Amino acid sequence: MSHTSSRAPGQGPLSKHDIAALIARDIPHGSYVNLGIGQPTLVADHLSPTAGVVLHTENGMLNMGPAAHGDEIDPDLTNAGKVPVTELPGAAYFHHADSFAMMRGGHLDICVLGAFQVSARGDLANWHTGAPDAIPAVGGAMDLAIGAKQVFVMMDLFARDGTPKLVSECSYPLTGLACVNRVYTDLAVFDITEHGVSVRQTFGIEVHDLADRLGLPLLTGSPR
Amino acid sequence: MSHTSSRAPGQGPLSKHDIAALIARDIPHGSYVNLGIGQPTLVADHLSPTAGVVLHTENGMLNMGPAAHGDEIDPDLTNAGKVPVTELPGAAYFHHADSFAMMRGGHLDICVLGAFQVSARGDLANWHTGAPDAIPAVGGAMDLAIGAKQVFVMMDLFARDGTPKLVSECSYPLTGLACVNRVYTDLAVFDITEHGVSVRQTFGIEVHDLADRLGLPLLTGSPR
Amino acid sequence: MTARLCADADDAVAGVRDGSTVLVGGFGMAGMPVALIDALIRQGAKDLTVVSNNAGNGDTGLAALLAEGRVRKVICSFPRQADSWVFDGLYRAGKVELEVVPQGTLAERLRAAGAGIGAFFCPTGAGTLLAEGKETREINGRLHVLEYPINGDVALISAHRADGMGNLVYRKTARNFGPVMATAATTVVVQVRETVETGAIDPETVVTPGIYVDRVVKVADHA
Amino acid sequence: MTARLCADADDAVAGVRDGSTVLVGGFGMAGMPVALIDALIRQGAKDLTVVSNNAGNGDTGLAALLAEGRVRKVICSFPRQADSWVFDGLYRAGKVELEVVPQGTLAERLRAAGAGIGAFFCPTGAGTLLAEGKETREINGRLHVLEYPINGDVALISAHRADGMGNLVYRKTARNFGPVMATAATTVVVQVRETVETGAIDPETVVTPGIYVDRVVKVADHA
Repeated sequence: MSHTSSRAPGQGPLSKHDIAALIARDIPHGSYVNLGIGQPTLVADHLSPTAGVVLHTENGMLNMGPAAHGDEIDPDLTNAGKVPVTELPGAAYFHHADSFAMMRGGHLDICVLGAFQVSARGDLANWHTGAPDAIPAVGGAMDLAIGAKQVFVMMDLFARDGTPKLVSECSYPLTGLACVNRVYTDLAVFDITEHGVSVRQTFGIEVHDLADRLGLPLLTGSPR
Repeated sequence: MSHTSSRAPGQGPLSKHDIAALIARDIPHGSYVNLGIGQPTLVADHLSPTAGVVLHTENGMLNMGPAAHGDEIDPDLTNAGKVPVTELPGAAYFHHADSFAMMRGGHLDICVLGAFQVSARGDLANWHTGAPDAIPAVGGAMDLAIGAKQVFVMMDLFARDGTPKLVSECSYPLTGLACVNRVYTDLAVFDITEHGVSVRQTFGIEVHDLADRLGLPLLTGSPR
Repeated sequence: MTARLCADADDAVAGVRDGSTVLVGGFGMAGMPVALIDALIRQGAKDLTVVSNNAGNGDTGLAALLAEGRVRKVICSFPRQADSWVFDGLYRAGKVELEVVPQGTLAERLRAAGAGIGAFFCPTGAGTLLAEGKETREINGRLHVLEYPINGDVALISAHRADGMGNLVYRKTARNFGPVMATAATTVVVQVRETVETGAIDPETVVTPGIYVDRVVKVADHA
Repeated sequence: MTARLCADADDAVAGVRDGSTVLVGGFGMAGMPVALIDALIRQGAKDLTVVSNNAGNGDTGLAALLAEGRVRKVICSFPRQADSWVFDGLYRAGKVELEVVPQGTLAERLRAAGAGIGAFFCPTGAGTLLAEGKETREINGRLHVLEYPINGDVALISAHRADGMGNLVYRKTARNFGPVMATAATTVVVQVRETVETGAIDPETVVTPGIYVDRVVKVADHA
């Protein structure tokens, strides 16, 4: 598939929900998927029940349903973000070692994660700012980063201070090495390939402008 | 406890059922026990239902009941010797990796095994004669040898050709190193201690005769 | 030895020694053994190493144990949370040690302890800060970190139901760390919502066989 | 990807390639995927490595596959049995390779393959013939052997019941190697006695979640 601009340049960046919808459309029918915690969980809202996508939550469940409301709320049933959720037909429960064995063993098709930074090689930084007074807390981030057949990152392309989050080398402490396959952002979607960063789609920005702002060489054309 | 002779010298060796009964009496109430395959499974016949002993079979079950007969026979329910067995109330089934994790992790109180040879250090040889044309087959022997909190051996003290099976060094290939705690035989019961082989009981033979026939120094008095 | 049914939570946690490593189940509040932690606070053991996914929330449970200065070290995957102020304060004051372990590696190290595995090569965290100082090896072209078991002296876990043998079943995602922690400690203490006669749990559905369980106590469900 | 319900056992084993490593469940006849092995014999793949607890009994099943000269190597814990004459003959004639693995280590190496563990230090077999040539290390005063995962290209297993997602439950000790082998192969093929609607298996009792299962076929029970 060659590079496409889904929106005309100038139409502006995607919202978080637009990005989530885009990711949802790219998940093949019948995939087993983990959406981590935080922003990537928005993807669930855009998955049609007919897509046959099965959600894994690392605290021990397959076929997790939507967030629980009202009487559905059961303190024994939460997602990895500790939010009450529901159970779909065909669900299965298992303990933590089995759940992470499932992940580490490469049985999930896709994992979607947030990120502080992704490098051109696919290194991921999403657990620690490296600030000297920060209390380190990794949770399942490192397991998710190395576990799925494909790791998708969902993030804004630039930090609030304007610095790129897709970089030649991560400056934040790493979560995993060369583990990211695709990066979905407000301005473009990138594949991390063995030849470098390839642009799949842009949203309101031309590729040469993107390359300038990122300070990275960008491939276009056929991703692997 | 000091050395005792349960029968008067000359009363002769114990039968296999006598040995099995002796082992059964020495298993503390509420113990979790694996009886391996073959001769040690006779111990089950001498365990009173009120002894609260829970039998483990390494093919994935706790609280195994007696052999199945007639209509009780279920091809899905066998012991490690592939003999149809029954299920007692409070049973649990689990897969092979969990079953051997239970064993290797030291959760069983006692395992009773047969042996070709046991050394004075507690090395066990029970899986391979070392014959050049033998087809090696280990099954669960090595796992059982190193897994339980206490490993009991049940065997005749002398082979058919009259050679001792309790030896200074095993000549057969080993199953496990320094893993045997106690040896029940037709002529005596021995503890393997850090100081050497200690006689707990004899049956129809004096300790000095036993030491002569074995060609091993034997401790008497208080085992560890 | 078969499991003992305890009179109350205090009876269930009796005898925990100073300096013990205590495994505490739960992921958030799901599966958290609240009654046992409260009893441990009353029991008084100190200089503890606590192994749990988190490091306490609000001012109760693990946070209260921490606040009493009873915990020397925390081994967990995710100490920092919106309401982990007790831990945060002690950590910044240098009053508690912290070992951060990736969540799956934490679960697998507990499993290794229960399964008699001496150590294992794990790809998680290879090349990161959390692998610093650890032995690494490339296996099949992939970098791995050598990880060691975490054994507990005591495990405090919460299950849904126990029978007279100590066989346990859990409920939904409250299962989480309970089954692995039950295999990894010398003394395993379980709070349950209900106890049933031996034989009342289908043997096909037992999650933690009674062999792993030492003490069971039935407590009212605060959920 | 979610599991596919196959028309028959031949459909279920279609595409097995020459040179494949095939994991075969069962302990004795309990859990033996008889219909799938028979289909594999018809399917014709050769130069196979078979991983199973035993090496065939009598003249049917694995023994028949061996007798047809389709197996290059057997990895198992217990090849020698009263009725293993087919294997015995081929082995003595030098026509089949044999790797003997302690039964628990066999199960754990399969689990490691499924769990993404690169290798593990295991006390079983340390100091014995079966550890010769393997890396060893003393950990906490105990000798351990470094063991590597066993990955399958295909797993053939037998379960009791499957739902539409491929979730499986087993029956009694026929569970044995099925759940670990299901995690350890690229393509997992399961014969079941009955299939039920998705939702008909209690999620608390699922033993093998559908994520591990690729193909399901319902076969008549020969038992």
